[in-house]
Amino acid sequence: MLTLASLVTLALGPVLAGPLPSATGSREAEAPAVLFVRAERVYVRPGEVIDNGAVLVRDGRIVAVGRDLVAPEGARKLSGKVVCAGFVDAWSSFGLDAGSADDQRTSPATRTVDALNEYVDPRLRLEVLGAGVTAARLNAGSSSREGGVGALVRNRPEPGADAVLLGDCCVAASVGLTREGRGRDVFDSLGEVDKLVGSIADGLNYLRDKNDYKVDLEEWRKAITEKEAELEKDFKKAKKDREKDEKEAEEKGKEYKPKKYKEDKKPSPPRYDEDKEVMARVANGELPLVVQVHRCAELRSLLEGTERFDRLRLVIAGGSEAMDVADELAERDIPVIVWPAPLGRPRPDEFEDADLGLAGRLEAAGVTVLLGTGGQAGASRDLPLLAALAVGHGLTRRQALAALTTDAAATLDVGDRIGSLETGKDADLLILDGEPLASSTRITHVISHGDLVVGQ
Amino acid sequence: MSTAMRSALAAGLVLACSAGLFAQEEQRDWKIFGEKVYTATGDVIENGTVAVAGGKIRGVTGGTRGGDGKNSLRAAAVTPGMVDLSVRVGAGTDSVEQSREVAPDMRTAESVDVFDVDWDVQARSGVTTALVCAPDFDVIGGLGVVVKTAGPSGVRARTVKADAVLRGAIGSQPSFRNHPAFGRPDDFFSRRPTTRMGVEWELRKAFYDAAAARGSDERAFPGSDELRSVLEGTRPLMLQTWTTQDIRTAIFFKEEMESEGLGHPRLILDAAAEAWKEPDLLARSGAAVVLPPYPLDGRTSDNSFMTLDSAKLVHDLGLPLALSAHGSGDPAARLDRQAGFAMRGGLSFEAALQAVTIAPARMVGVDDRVGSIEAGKDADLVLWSGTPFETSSRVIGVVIDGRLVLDPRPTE
Amino acid sequence: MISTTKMLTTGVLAAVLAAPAYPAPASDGGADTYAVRAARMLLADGREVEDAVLLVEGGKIRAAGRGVDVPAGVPVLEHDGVLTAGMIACHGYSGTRGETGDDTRSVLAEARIANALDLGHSDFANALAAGITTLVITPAPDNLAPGSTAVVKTAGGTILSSAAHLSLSFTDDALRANRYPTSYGGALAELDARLADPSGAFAEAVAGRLPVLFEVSSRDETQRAAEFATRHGLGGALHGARRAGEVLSAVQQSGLGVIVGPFDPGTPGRQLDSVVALGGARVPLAFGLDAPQEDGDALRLSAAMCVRDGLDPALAWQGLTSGGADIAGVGRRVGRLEAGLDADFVLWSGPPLDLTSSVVEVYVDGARVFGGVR
Amino acid sequence: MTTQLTNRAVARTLQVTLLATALLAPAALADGKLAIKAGTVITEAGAEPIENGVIVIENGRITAVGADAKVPWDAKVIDAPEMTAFPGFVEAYSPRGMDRPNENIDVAPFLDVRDSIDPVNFYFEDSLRWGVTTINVQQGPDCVIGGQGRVVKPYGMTVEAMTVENNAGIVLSASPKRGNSNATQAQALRKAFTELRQALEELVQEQRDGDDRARREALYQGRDLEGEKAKGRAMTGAGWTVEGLDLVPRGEVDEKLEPLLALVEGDVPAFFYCGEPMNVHQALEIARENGFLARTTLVLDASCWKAADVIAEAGVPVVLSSELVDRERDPITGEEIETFVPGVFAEKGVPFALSSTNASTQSLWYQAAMAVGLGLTREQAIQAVTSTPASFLGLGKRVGSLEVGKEGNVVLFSGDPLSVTSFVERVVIDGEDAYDRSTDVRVKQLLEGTQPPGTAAAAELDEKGHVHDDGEVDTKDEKVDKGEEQSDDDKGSGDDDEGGEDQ
Repeated sequence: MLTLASLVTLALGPVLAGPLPSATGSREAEAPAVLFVRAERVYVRPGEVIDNGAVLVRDGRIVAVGRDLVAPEGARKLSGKVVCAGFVDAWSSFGLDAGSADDQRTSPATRTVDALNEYVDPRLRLEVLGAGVTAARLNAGSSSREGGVGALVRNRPEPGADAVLLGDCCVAASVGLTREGRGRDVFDSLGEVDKLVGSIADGLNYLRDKNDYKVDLEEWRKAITEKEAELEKDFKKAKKDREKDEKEAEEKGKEYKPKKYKEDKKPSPPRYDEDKEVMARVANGELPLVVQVHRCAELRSLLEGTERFDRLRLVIAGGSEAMDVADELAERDIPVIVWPAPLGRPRPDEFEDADLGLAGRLEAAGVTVLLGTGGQAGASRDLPLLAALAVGHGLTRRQALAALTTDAAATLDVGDRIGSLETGKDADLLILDGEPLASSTRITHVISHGDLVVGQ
Repeated sequence: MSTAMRSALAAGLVLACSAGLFAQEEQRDWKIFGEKVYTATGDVIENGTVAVAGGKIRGVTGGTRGGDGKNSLRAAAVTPGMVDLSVRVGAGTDSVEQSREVAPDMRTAESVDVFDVDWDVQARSGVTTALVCAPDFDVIGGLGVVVKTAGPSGVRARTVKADAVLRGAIGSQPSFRNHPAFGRPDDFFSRRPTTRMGVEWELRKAFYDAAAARGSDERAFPGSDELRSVLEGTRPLMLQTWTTQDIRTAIFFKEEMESEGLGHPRLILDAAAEAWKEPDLLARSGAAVVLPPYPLDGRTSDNSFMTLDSAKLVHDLGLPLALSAHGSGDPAARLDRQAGFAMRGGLSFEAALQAVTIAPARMVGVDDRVGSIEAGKDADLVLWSGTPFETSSRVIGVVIDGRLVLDPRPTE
Repeated sequence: MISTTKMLTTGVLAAVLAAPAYPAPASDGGADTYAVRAARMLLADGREVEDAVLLVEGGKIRAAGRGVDVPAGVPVLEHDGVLTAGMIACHGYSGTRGETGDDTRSVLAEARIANALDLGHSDFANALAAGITTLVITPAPDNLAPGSTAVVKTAGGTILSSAAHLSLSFTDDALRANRYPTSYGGALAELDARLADPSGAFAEAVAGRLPVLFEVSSRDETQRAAEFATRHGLGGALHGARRAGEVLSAVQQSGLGVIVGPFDPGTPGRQLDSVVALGGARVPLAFGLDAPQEDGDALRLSAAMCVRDGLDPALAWQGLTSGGADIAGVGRRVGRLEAGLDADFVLWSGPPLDLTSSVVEVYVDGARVFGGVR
Repeated sequence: MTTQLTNRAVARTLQVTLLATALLAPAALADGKLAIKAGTVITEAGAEPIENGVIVIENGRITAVGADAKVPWDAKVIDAPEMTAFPGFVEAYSPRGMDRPNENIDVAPFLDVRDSIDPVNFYFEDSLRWGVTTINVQQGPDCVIGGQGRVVKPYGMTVEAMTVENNAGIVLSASPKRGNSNATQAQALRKAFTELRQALEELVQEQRDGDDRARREALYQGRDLEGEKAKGRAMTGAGWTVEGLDLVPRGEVDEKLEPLLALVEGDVPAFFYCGEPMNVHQALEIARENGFLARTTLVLDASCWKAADVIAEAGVPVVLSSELVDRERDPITGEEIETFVPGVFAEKGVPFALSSTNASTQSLWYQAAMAVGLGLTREQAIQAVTSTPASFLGLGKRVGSLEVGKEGNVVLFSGDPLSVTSFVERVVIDGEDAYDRSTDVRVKQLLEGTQPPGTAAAAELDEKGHVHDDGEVDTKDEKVDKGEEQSDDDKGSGDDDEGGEDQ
């Protein structure tokens, strides 16, 4: 098969290319189930480092982390200066079908997992993996007013069953974006905020109605069973009465009319609505709501509008002017996903005041900062560079690293799976020849779910 | 296979392929065995082996077995590399000088994009030599160039014959963008012909002016020399003529030049879809004919209708006949398929083979280098899985200037 | 020590107050002679010197390197970081307010963008903040010969060259359906004619006094331009050649340099590989910025992306400083920390190619024009 | 564009001729006997050709095949010693032959192509011309869930006369209908089945509540309860079932839902269209969840070869697009990569059928021949246009080969059916002499350009000289495109972000 053959050859392309850490094809990916990684510095989590430690990986999971571990028989031994958790792009579209990512007609029930493109060229995936980005948050309709349910997806050379870490890691929405060239229009954008708040409220009511229905139904059942028992009991009598009445009627030559039967109407359930089903989970805090919003006006009214939903877990994406509300964000513990890219001019209104210092200033104000590549296809590969740029503009290294690992994982509900090097977690980790995020540092190996996917 | 190879290179060794994919020393000596070797000019050689060295054909020997060394290739049949005179690849709108409707001095070679991926498609489909002309937005668009479809990444390095033909067009295409000037003309399209009559007039006027400029510098104009080279018969004039009235225009033009004693243009009628309509006129003109790709339902460009037996008809008139695929990448419409269609229309295999090899080579005067399997010619060869042009066989190997462009050997 | 720093600050303060539009050159500022001692100094050739001193006098560099002895009484400014020459961005439209050319005629060789610049425009402050002290301002490639480029400083309003290159566009942007030429062939014919019997800027170019900036895009355009340069023996640089690395032989033959970038996040690896290939073949490199469409920080980001994909950091740094200056024809004024050159330098918190490092202070003509919150 | 023009034009003419044949048809031995004596008889894929074979057809069915088959004394005889007899070709999926193949209602399983099939559509006449004798006409793929298709033969003046099998399946599309993205398309598909389920459950609930209330009323009124008897039938379904549906009279299920219910219960085949490989995953998942995977045939765009492994694993058959070779740009180098699609599926052992192109002259015989050229064995290729599609349509016992008991659909070729120089000379459908090339105006015109005077085709060709009918405009656009195309290619092959696009 001309091309089947060719694709294999192609997959090896980057190997020869050199610059990127050499890629191993799927063959090595199935390599030994046991990996033993030794490093001068093991970043268990930002701020928690084990010197001259090691990580033991078995069947895709981290089974031991510590200073005095010994490599078990037949374990594949790897070593480097630094080992840390793989990076998470909290705002990406890599591996997501482009049409679905930009779709403006999505609704909360739209599922990102239905739009994952399994057929992204393996070489492109390896480029991204080689840069250390092992997982990403993808969202269908990420710039639509009502985006769909987002997914936290592991980046694999050949996506398999384990690619999706969490099929519903959030719900996306956006307000005040420039759409079809229509820029700043305060009424439009505030209207969008109201709509969003409204649909959260709908979700909440839907939830209430469902609970109310459960209760009512229970009561009704109880009542009706009692009534029925009653009726059973009185049946003989009822039958007598009936015969009597029938006789009477006959004598009077009248036509017999049975007694009119009455009972309480059975309560009916709320109309099923797939979108409200999702918004109910959002309102109930089961799913974080990631809202792309930039300008101060929209930010304020969004915060105001959502204040009453005490369970809601709000996450801001973008937030160009988030500094104006930093205190409230910090106080309400609302994380902000910052896209630290140098933007030129002219630029869309909502980005007018965006600058690289945002991440640092938000951190200083006590806001949890996450980092992402703004849903720009392919940009995930450059996430570490953008993170470094943010550090260059005031973000602390520690928070930058946390943003790419622990904090991202925690915010998107996969903290128990990835984000740190702890026993029991999935083995998504990087081996580097220097400190993470230093531009001079090279990533020598990348391990995804226990498979050595980059490096020899 | 070759794609695989080349992609791998391109993806991997930027350095290597940057110096041109073919920069690195590679094998150019082959022993190519075919159960049948069709030379196109001589007779068919059973179990022939074509010896290739240094990019040239050294000779063919019959009754051989064929080896399986690292430099031997095998196939059911071997033919010369195919030649397409109307390939329409590598020269886009950016290659047409539309500020003039008559631009004989424009050299298409300057505009050819050798990196156009369609070249690779052409090469792999067995077309090894092609005439490139600018799209026909001008009445006289300039000078076409004959190039190899694969090789060093540079026009000059690929050129077989520069300025091989003067290209012109009759019919609706040179005029369709133009419009009469209403009020103040805001672009030069308002100064250009808007009808077939206008086009026809521009064509004749150009040559009369050129003839008048003979030997007088003040009457000379850009391209007058090129136009005169056509009148002197040293360079063929290739005209796009889809419909029968365009063919008439071309032939009457030729006859007018002759009767006026201005010269003897050598006509190549390109895209002559309706060549079948007026056989006598065509025969009288002795013009060479390049047929457009067979339109599966007869109807084709410029509202012309082409019949399946057109090729047979032109051939039976004794006129030089070439087929072309207009660069179609569709495996069902490439040049080998066109030969198949011609045979479906009644053309003999031998004639079909010549119509895609030696005949077009002769039309543009490159038959000394390509178009047949003869000792001393360029090693441009096509290897087939079965009888060439049969729907149920295909091109499995291609060699251009001795370089393996498509490898017939299994990849494993 | 304290006193020196103080007097320096006051000096510059004076300068700043003196000219609110843009800080004036040091000559009419206070601090005429001073020295900076930096923990590390990165030289143009990529060499790093520990504990080096830069001696500035009258806006010029008097000496730079290790063991430079500072005359008594000369204030010394300590910097616990890296000191480098200011960076140069070799392609862009800063200060043009979007008027980057006039496409009513295809040949405007004599037009000078230098004369149509707003040197006080905020574009320049933006570049300055990113450690860029010199910009090459280029006319847009919408004409065959859109005019000549200018080299300006990002502070002080100094125009280093008002005719740095003759810009020639080999892109299809220069081919319009409403004016001559509409074809590559026509374009070449026109340019060949202009050079056959050259006048004005063309004559300068032929004589080798004026380098040529070749605007190209695809590989065939790159090759066409390179061959044209070789044919006419023109010097200069290519810009926009995204895949120049794949037509390396033609580029090498022409002896032209290549202005690469800017590279946005997500740029196909193919384009970065091309830069790596050029570097590997030692083709002179410089980086373009295309400000204001791109932010000043995009310059370092672009270089960092190339380095990550395998470009020798030393080459990348040269491209951002000395190499760029040479390509812009101002290599004897800026781009190096050498005696006699303008004192345009940057104090970094760390290695400049490391994006985690930040710009602490920027000096142009010896005057501090950015930073100073110490 | 031009092509369609001609088609329509010529269609107009040939309606005339077709009409003629059709009117004769009944007379032409409606349930008579026909014997075909052919120089060569190819009974099915891979079978040894029979020299000087005889095919006897009685009452539309084949009653004898072989060199020594006896010709009934009263049979009409087609004597074709220089021709090759071949089974009629089978088109496994075709959204053609209708006035408009796509409905804009997203979910419309209640529609039936019967209402839009046009018996005198040029497509049928042309299919007949190239020996296609069985066609599964289905709604086009620009839908979420489309209507019901039917299998027809390209012969007969009414849909009923043409029909071989009605309710031949329902079309679903995993690739975005206009205005959708892959995500919203999948959402719409899932929603359709969720709503079906919801509706059924509600029905059952209402029924139950009603019955309970009735019982209580009876108690109250002192009536004796008459026993409940099941009114409907229990729901069967491999994916999911609604328990208690047997309580509901089938009549009460909304007729708009019925076809979908039938699908979930596995009563009708599904033809699931996938426009790109990623769609295959959604299609299979949805088919599996809703229990009709076993009845699903995937209709694939050429690019879907990439999903061949997944398809092989799911064990579903596929109808391939008419593009035998998938051509894609390498996302990194921009080079063109070609893949012979049927070859991939053959290698994976996935049963596949080929489709004819819109260009009539590249009908199934041509596709099969091309496929052989590109790497299939002759047997594989012939199967893919005869017996395999027949089995997809559940007609394996009726069409697809020349065997005793099967329908008398025979194509007579002038030579080897897969040779470029062969023509279809005669076509017999159900034992009726349906087509004879010697009387075919259209082919004569394509071959020699001759047109009988006064036919629409002739008229149109005469117009040719005159400027500015649609045709002319078309040709112009065509060329402009060509130009632009190429300059685009410069970009495409030059640099730009091929990589970016694909991510």
